[in-house]
Amino acid sequence: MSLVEVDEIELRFGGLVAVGDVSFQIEEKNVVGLIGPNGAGKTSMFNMITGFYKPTKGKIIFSGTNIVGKKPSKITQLGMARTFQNIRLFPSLTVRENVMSGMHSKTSQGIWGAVLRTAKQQKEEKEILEIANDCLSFVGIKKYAGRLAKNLPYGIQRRVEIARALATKPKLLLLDEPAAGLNLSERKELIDLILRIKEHFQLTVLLIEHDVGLVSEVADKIVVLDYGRKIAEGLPNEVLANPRVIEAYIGKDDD
Amino acid sequence: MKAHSKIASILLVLSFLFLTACGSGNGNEIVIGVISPTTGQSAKMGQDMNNAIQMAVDEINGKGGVNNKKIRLVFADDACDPQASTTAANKLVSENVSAVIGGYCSSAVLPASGVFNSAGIPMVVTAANSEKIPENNYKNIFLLNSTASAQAQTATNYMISNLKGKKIAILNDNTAYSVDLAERTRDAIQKAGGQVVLYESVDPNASDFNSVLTKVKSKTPDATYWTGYYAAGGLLIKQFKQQGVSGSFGVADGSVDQTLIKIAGENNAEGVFATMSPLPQFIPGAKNWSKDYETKFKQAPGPYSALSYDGMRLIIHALEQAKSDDPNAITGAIAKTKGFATFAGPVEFKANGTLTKSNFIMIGVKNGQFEMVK
Amino acid sequence: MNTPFLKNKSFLYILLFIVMIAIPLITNRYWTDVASTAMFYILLALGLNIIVGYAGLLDLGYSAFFAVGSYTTGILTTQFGVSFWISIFLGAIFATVLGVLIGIPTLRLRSDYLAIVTLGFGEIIRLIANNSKFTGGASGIYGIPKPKIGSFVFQSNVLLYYLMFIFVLLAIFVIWRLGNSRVGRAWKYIREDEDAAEAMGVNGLYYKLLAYGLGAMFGGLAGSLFAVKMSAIAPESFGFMQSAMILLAVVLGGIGRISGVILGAVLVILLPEAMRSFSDWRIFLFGVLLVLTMIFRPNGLWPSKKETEEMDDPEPLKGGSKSVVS
Amino acid sequence: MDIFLQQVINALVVGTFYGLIALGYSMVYGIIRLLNFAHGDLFMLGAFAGFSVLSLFTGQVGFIGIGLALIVSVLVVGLIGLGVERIAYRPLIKKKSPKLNLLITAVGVSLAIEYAVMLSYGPSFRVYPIQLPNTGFHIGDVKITYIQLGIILFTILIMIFLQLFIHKSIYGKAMRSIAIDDTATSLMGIPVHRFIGLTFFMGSGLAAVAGVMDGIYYGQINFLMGFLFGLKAFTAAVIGGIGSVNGAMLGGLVLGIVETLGTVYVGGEWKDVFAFGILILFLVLKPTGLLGEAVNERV
Repeated sequence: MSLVEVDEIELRFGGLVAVGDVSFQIEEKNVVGLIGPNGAGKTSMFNMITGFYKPTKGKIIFSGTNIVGKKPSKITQLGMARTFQNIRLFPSLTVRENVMSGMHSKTSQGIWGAVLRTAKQQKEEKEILEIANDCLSFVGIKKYAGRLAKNLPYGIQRRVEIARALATKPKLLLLDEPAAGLNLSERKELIDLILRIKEHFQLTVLLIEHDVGLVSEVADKIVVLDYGRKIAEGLPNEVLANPRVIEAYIGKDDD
Repeated sequence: MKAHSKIASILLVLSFLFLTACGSGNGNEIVIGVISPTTGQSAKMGQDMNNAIQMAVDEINGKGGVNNKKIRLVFADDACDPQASTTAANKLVSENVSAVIGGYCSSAVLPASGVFNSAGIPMVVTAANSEKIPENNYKNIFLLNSTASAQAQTATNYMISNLKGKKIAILNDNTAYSVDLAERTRDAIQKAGGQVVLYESVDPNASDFNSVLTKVKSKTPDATYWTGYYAAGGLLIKQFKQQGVSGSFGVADGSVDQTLIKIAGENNAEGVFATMSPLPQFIPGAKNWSKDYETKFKQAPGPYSALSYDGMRLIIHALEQAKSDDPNAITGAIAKTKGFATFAGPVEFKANGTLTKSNFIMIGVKNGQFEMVK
Repeated sequence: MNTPFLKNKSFLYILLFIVMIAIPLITNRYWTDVASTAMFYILLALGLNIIVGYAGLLDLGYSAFFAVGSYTTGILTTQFGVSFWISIFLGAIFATVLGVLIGIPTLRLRSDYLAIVTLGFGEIIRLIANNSKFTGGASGIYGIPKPKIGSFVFQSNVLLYYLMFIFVLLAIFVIWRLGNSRVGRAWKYIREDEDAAEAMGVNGLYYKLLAYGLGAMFGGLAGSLFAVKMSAIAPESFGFMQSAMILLAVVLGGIGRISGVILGAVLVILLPEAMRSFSDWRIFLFGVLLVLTMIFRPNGLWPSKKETEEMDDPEPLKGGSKSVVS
Repeated sequence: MDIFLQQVINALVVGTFYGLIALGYSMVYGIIRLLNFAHGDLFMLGAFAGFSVLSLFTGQVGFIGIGLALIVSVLVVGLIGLGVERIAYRPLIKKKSPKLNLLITAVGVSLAIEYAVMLSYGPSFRVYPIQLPNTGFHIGDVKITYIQLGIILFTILIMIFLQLFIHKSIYGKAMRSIAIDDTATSLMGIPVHRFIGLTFFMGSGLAAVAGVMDGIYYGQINFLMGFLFGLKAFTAAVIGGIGSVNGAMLGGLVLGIVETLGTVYVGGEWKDVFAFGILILFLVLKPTGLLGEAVNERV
């Protein structure tokens, strides 16, 4: 059964077609890799699924609902969580506060609860804190919980972002180039982490990556975009052997 | 560490401030409060008033003071702002002043007069003259300047009788003083059988009044009367002449300042008429006083210097009459003033604290100077 | 090392509280008046802090809400004989409604546009107050009665000071609790990065509106108190300068933090009183202070919170290259 | 009808001033996305710089005096504009401070400039030491003075020069590429900060020109004159489409006409309500203005 169905999606900026007529599915509890050379439309695709861009045509069905035109916050509430290509943390808040944001969509207290400190509110606050701590422990950065996000090294910031996404208790986790800027050992740890997440939370993961090697190590399925079109889809080793894919990558390098 | 040392230092500053705040006059002097704008846009007016008040006090102290006591002045800046004005008023009350003099902007005098009223301290207002001040019916607030209705009447008489005007345009600058005067002038003109062909407010911070003046021009008025201040007034006169609007142009006391003529340009300002409370230079008996003032302060007296000087003399007179510096006694003595001589003629007050007789005069611009109109 | 420090701090807060209570008793009318002005500035600054400090929205027309509160109380108590307590309640509601009405179309705008729109809006409110009959026009409203409970009238400055003090304590309590809740965190997420907040499920527009409405409400409350303290109100008190001074109070002490905002408000009121002879320099210095604060201490004068290291999971992590989150 | 035409002439002159100030607003915003709140105060500084120059002359001031006042004012205010960018804005831009901090800084700069002028020239109105004649010519019943004509023609000249400069020189290209991506532009070897500085200098200089012309035309200046004018100019920039040179001029004229018509048909006291009302309407309904291009915000 598929969790996400992308159906003939198109995105135009003025006259420029960034993504054209792309369809694919993400099966539940799979890790799907979305790859392609620079400018292939990966991030645009990603931003459409998460609601940051509105596609000019097509449908995106997420667990039975068409999410085209919905606000990102609404889509997150439906069970989708994302990270950003160029890390978007809340810089002057602590790591713990950063991760607590994930629980926002799963809780409901408003002004009255906050001012009167009702029993229900206190219970929620406790829960938020617990989950945040759990997520921090899971990605292995509990130690940094009291530090400000902006003062941490890049590798740690990446993990904070993943912990924050996990705290939304998503059905689908979208990672936007999580390996960008990481060194070799950090990259290895990241692969471990993605596999652990999949196993532990029984999650579906959509992974955008430039690093084809990394994707082939973790993905169950790969979708390849080039110039905004889908040029291949299938098992990692099949796709990577596909001549069109090789041409897209090598042809690009020759430019 | 840092946080609590910070709080400690705040406490230190606070306690220091309170210490400096204490300390008041001793029994050998009479403390009089002066409230006027010495900062902000009207700072010059306030300084002119303060100088004249100081001059009156220096004179009496030179003669040994009043009731065998010297007078000491305490100055407070109201910055022509209602909020700063209440603080200033409370400051004077804290200094145990016997009486208060000053008050330039009506909007600042209004809240301050409430503070003085509740403290039972008499106040002689020497410039502000909005009708709203007496409407509060405070028994201890006295207005030495005639109020708007008196000025409106003077202006109306001049425009209808002297200029033989029928169609009058009235412009105001949308401040409390100006609107009040404009409304009263409109009513007075209609009562006198004149026709108000245009009644408009302009934004005093703008510099282009051509659109309003084109409107005025289309009504072909016999006279146009401006009730706002001199800065916008000068521009209005200039653009009035540029557009060639019919009839004469007149201004109220807020615009009587040499700068008005400079902004308008001498040629344009020629023949502009004005209603004004008596300036020393127009009063034969005040010529020497003006000279003394200039020697003392190295500048000519301002529009409200003479009134402020007279106001201080009035308070001194009341102190002599009451033979006491008790605020209530002073209030009583001022209220009972009969025929007290001032530059503008004898003064006495109605029950609401305004003058019994208007002191407004007509002046006009001739050869780049304001002169008495015969 | 934490405990004695904490004790010391709360001791100082209690001391501060006692001093605040004692001010009218140990000083004269003048300082009580200054302290009352400081109180109501604290209230205004706390309210604006919700908008600027928590939600990160620059509002340059905050005095509009303050005007709505003032005029509601002024008009209702003088012309309709309504009790102050009802008028302050209505004033707060009107201000909130106005805040929401203005917020719905404008809060979608980019932050810099919002600043100018709020500035223009503040001027519009001032001009309406200045040009309309029902607001008393340019001369405003005077003779506003003091509040009373039964036959007990808050006649003196001292009683009004305590009344304001109570409101300030209430505001601190409410805003502090809000700031440390799910709502308060949502505001801070929006301030830090609106897109990321949206990605975490925070409905940006809703929380911005909430901040705007609540900030407006406190502005309205402060306005009502201002009206009874002054007994006369005029449009001059609600211009851009007023908005700028409140903003300075929020920024100077420590934007986003209650203790900092209170310090800022007290400084903004106290400094000019302490340096009366420099008063022409006041606004110039305030302008320079704003610039210097932003360049050298963007988090204000109040000391920042210390970051803490926590013990946990043995698995050590090797950090990569250090970078700044953009 | 004649009255209406006369009002259109009135509107044109006011609109010219708004447009000139709006140009600088637009240029600075176009390049670094900073709303230079202090821009109106640079206009005021220009008026005061011109005042100081003209005060040096004794007797009748001719065209040489006016020319000198314009040149000195442009240089002085241009340099002050540069200085403001260097001292107040650049440290924050370099630190990548939040936009909120930049805006607050701009408010601070504005207050500091206004009150620095108040401290040095005093709070009251100053009279421009030059009086130009009221003479002009009539078209039907409509009167146009030579000064009005001069102001409009001079502004058209400036506009033509700006158009040529932006479209025919490297500056225009550099400016647009900085607006799109400053890091990439600097990687291409273009001295980004020098171009930003140049933009500030030109924007401030244009404001100074407007300031001197305002002083000569109206004859009276004050340290707070820039606040309202700055706001109006921003409104003009928004109406025309912020970032667009032609838009700024068009916006100025539209605003001038709206204000004048508001004065004629409703009343002078509501003029500013009209101006700010139209600002809010444009920002909400058509934030790109009449001639502006849509700006995509990067996610």
